[in-house]
Amino acid sequence: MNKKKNAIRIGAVEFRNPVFLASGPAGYGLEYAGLIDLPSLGAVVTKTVSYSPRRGNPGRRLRETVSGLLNSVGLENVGAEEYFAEKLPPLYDAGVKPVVSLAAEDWEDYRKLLELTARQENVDVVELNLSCPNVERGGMAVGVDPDLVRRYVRLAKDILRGAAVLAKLTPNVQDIGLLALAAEEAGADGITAINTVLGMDIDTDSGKPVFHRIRAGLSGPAIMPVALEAVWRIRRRVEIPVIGVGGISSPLDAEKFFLAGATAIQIGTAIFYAPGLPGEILSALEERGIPAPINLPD
Amino acid sequence: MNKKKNAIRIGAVEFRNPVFLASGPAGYGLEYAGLIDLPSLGAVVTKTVSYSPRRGNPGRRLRETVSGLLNSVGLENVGAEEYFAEKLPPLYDAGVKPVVSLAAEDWEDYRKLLELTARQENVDVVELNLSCPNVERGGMAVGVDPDLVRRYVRLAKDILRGAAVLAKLTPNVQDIGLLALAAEEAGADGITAINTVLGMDIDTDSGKPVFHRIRAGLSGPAIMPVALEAVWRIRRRVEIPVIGVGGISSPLDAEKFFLAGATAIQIGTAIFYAPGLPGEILSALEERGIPAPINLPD
Amino acid sequence: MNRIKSLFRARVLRHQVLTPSCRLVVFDRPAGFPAASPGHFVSVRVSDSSVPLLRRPFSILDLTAGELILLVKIVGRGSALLAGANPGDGLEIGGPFGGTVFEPPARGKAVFVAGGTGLAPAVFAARTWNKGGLVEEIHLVHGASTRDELLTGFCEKDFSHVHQATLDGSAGFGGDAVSLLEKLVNDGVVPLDALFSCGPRGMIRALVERVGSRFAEHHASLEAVMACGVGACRGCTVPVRENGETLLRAVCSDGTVFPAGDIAWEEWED
Amino acid sequence: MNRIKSLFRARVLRHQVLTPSCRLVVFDRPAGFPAASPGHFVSVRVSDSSVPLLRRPFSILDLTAGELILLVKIVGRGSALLAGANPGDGLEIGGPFGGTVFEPPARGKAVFVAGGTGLAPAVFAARTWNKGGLVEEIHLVHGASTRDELLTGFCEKDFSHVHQATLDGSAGFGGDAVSLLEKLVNDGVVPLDALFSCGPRGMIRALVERVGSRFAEHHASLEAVMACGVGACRGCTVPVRENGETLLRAVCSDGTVFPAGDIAWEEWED
Ligand SMILES: Cc1cc2nc3c(=O)[nH]c(=O)nc-3n(C[C@H](O)[C@H](O)[C@H](O)COP(=O)(O)OP(=O)(O)OC[C@H]3O[C@@H](n4cnc5c(N)ncnc54)[C@H](O)[C@@H]3O)c2cc1C
Ligand SMILES: Cc1cc2nc3c(=O)[nH]c(=O)nc-3n(C[C@H](O)[C@H](O)[C@H](O)COP(=O)(O)OP(=O)(O)OC[C@H]3O[C@@H](n4cnc5c(N)ncnc54)[C@H](O)[C@@H]3O)c2cc1C
Ligand SMILES: Cc1cc2nc3c(=O)[nH]c(=O)nc-3n(C[C@H](O)[C@H](O)[C@H](O)COP(=O)(O)O)c2cc1C
Ligand SMILES: Cc1cc2nc3c(=O)[nH]c(=O)nc-3n(C[C@H](O)[C@H](O)[C@H](O)COP(=O)(O)O)c2cc1C
Ligand code: FES
Ligand code: FES
Repeated sequence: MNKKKNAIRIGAVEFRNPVFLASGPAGYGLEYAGLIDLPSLGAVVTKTVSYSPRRGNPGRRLRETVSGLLNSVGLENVGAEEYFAEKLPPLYDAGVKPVVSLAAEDWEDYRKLLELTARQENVDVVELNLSCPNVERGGMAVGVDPDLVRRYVRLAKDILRGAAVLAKLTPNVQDIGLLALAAEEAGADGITAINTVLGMDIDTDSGKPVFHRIRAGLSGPAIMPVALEAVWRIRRRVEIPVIGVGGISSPLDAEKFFLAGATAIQIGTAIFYAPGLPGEILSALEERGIPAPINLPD
Repeated sequence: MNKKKNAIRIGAVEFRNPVFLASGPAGYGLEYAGLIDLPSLGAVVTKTVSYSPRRGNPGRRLRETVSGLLNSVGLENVGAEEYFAEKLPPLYDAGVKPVVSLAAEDWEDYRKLLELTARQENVDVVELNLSCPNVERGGMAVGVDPDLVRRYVRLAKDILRGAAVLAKLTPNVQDIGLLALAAEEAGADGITAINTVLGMDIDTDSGKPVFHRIRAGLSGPAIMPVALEAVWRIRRRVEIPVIGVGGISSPLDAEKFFLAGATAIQIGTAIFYAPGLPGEILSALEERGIPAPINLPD
Repeated sequence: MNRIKSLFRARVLRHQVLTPSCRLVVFDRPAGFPAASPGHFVSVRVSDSSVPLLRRPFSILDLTAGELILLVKIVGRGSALLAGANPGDGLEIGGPFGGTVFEPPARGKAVFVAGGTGLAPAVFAARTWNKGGLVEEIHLVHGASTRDELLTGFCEKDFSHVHQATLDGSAGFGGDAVSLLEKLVNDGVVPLDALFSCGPRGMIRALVERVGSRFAEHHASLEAVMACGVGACRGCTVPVRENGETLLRAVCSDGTVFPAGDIAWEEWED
Repeated sequence: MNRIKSLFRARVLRHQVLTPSCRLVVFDRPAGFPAASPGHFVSVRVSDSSVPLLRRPFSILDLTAGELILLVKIVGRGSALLAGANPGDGLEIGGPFGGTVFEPPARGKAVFVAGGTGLAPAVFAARTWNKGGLVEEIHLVHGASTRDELLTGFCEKDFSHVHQATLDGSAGFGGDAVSLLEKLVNDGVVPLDALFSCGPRGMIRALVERVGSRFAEHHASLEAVMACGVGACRGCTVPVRENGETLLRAVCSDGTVFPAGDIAWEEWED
């Protein structure tokens, strides 16, 4: 078996294959070690970290919908310092390829976060989460504005000299292609799409919104057609690699994203109920190779 | 049993209850006569008609997704003239309350359509479909632009003197609340939300997009949390009634839309697999009344 | 208003396994279930969840005083759920649906070409017409990939002649049903009055292009993905030529049976 | 890297119906399934579709050389699917999960208060500790709404004393389990060394507020909606006071067992 057959490249970084875990569901990575063969994956995007630790949102954080999941975790994380000291090194030790996900909060914290990241050895690829719907500042507020996307991506490229920078975008806009273009113009090495879709639920027993922050982010199989459309659209707007994420729940789904033009895919919600899925997708790719993208205009 | 208990009012129009069929899935209405007790409903919104007949889209028009349905019917319709002559009168004869759904195409056709509509007796409520994702002109292109929404609604109010005008909006924007506000400012009597969510699918056998127009509109249980969020948001932005539609597939779902502040609800995709649902929702309302909206700020 | 009730709860009585992938599912005919004709179909809610979402259309294979019989080939989740329903289970069924049906042949002689489960309407036609004394000679040309997939053992008596083809030649004629029919026509074995076909689109198209014109008439029962089943949603359209125009017709309510020669194959993308 | 495998396929061996809504589901213990302690749980994929989406967490009621036993109360679709799995069916199971467990009481005397299916970890604790000779006196206080819902007939022998309560007074003490415990404490019937509780949040809170302080220690096994079950997603957090701070702890990996007195009830919205 040719080990390099399915290797891919984003910026200057090579990944052993194009099957990643999405940021968030898999935590810092090793929590899933008993359930998923992490070193076999192209990468594990770790849960987004911010400069300072974040407590995340109070109240309920999860709610199932029909074939979907609403979450309002709110970027709970240990903060970048503890992350780089405690969470990241064991991943390298375990032979897992990490992608570091960074939260864009306000400009100053963001700069400090980038500077801290730049001082780490080994961090050769980061994903900028410009799209979390579950926080007050930063997050989606950045990801909906092309100018802000440009500024945030540019600062990352400036400070993280040499590292590949992925911009993770939100679908809660009229044209995600515009945001992708802005990221590309600012030097992004790849686009990750999509983050969760804005949604909400109401508890009919209590007669109140389920979540403290009322809105939450929808993920899972329910949103797959939305994510696929986003990847198709972005692919036809930018030259840089697109990493597809959103509702992938079968090897056939993965195939669709490659056909739409994704260079790699990420699996999020599906690992909750089907931890075997990444392995199944890898086997399918091993057997048939990465499907060539469809060559059609928008 | 108090027959009027669940009556609602939108503009000057009274409906016997707040359970409607959504535009499109039920066609011109009577096709469903054997499956749904149509006169028992608050209203049937008939499939959108345009000034001239439309052939609709070639190729595949339907595709199931996980708990959802993509459609690319493309506003096939017999044209307003035949509609008013042939399709609408039998609804009145059958005791069904129709809401006439009109397609906003280009400005001149739109004006002619409104003038033709204004000449009809009995048409006391129309829904402007400003949001179909499956057509080249009009449709969603209008519904994403507050200025166009304002112009289109105003023209309808001007020409259809006295009739209640509902503006049906698309969720494929950053803030549907802004569009609702524009419609209200222009004199709309109600907002219908949401039309389908943009999505796509790829056929892995043929290795091509499923639909001729590539993109299609996603409906069904998968999108319910998105529709609920839209209704919640619009309710807190405008004073006029909001009619909730999108993925409603159980009496509990319906309850959530009323709690979010909907004055009425529409059922679309669910009638394909559960034609009994409207009746179940009516029974639940009959028993427990219309749930009072949650009184919480945005 | 058309007040004919068309939504029922039907109880599974029994199954009959025909091939590894096909079985007959026999329902108790629900009270009030209307009469039906060959080409009519029902749509079955196969799951009580939204996966799969849509009801699934199945042609009526037979409708007797007490029973409603479907022929189910397992091709995906929906058909597997239906095929797996246990005796005693109640399923929601809509129908009978369909606007046009197979009409008995004017001169009493009919040839059916059935690909796979396209056999269902053929059997229903044969039984209905035999019962009514409406047909004197009725041929069935039935093709399958291999001997194991031939649908036999429950309907031979319904036809005056059964001609079988397998792609791998493991039984009957070696080749597809269309080639077999060609041969039967060339050999003068079948009457050329009326051809009735049902099965995959590709088969019907090949029939039209290769032998259809040899018959005085050719009626085809088509399939398309359906949502409503009653002509409302316009989701199941196929292009059909009528009076020089190509119109998009709904398979569920304008069909399922169309004059095969009128189908605008070149415009029928899928 | 922690390479303990925690994903298995488990075959249902049999069921035992306990009450109209509750049953024991007995699985063949999968090869390689690790040892577990009271308070550990498994998460079960109850459907092969995405409805319901998430696996469902269930406490381990017993784990023997050959069997894994769950106590399942039917409250919705997921639990109904699990309760309806047939002997022979194989289900995907993750586990054993959980960071903290019920530790045997230092002085060998324990009181368990179990609301509803909170009985499962209590039974597992009793069996484990009895087997290990780690406990000499072990009380069970078990409440249900009515006599029919009392979970009896399979675990009385595991406890030295069983105290039952029904809300409607149809069996045992008339009232809830908390009130019964209050009475038992007041009457000096139960030892005050160690209280262990599992059940609905409201019950545990009432225990803490009304009788918890009478015990030397009180450990509670909590429930929360879970997605990953392994501490990754941070979806199942509860507010717990530690060193003067209120931290959000994951029930699945920081729990399921917490010092009951440390739970910050006033901050626990749901
Ligand atoms: C009028 C009509 C009569 C039919 N009669 C029979 C019959 O007698 N016996 C029989 O076995 N099959 C019959 N079919 C086909 C049957 O409906 C499909 O095989 C079934 O819907 C597939 O469902 P699935 O979930 O198992 O497969 P899927 O996994 O959903 O798909 C497998 C294939 O079935 C097709 N399909 C899916 N959904 C539909 C739908 N709503 N309508 C039509 N096709 C669909 C897909 O395009 C795909 O090619 C008929 C179809 C039509 C339209
Ligand atoms: C650590 C733990 C141990 C448990 N042990 C048992 C046990 O031994 N026996 C038993 O019968 N039940 C136990 N439960 C509860 C059991 O998980 C729920 O009853 C079950 O998940 C409900 O699923 P459903 O689809 O039937 O109900 P639903 O219709 O989904 O919901 C019914 C109720 O169950 C809750 N629920 C739904 N999904 C989850 C989830 N993923 N995690 C937790 N709660 C959920 C909902 O909040 C709701 O109140 C335990 C829960 C946890 C967290
Ligand atoms: C519980 C949960 C937590 C998440 N946390 C993050 C996060 O920290 N950073 C991020 O960029 N995306 C986060 N996401 C979004 C996912 O990475 C992914 O973009 C989204 O869920 C769609 O993919 P899926 O449907 O495969 O889950 C989270 C998703 C879930 C369900
Ligand atoms: C097959 C189909 C056809 C539709 N046609 C129309 C239409 O003609 N006009 C319109 O305003 N909306 C149309 N819609 C959108 C629905 O009215 C509704 O807004 C949407 O499907 C979401 O609701 P649902 O999830 O309950 O279906 C159509 C939807 C479907 C599935
Ligand atoms: S399935 Fe709806 S028109 Fe045919
Ligand atoms: S369920 Fe994911 S952290 Fe507990």
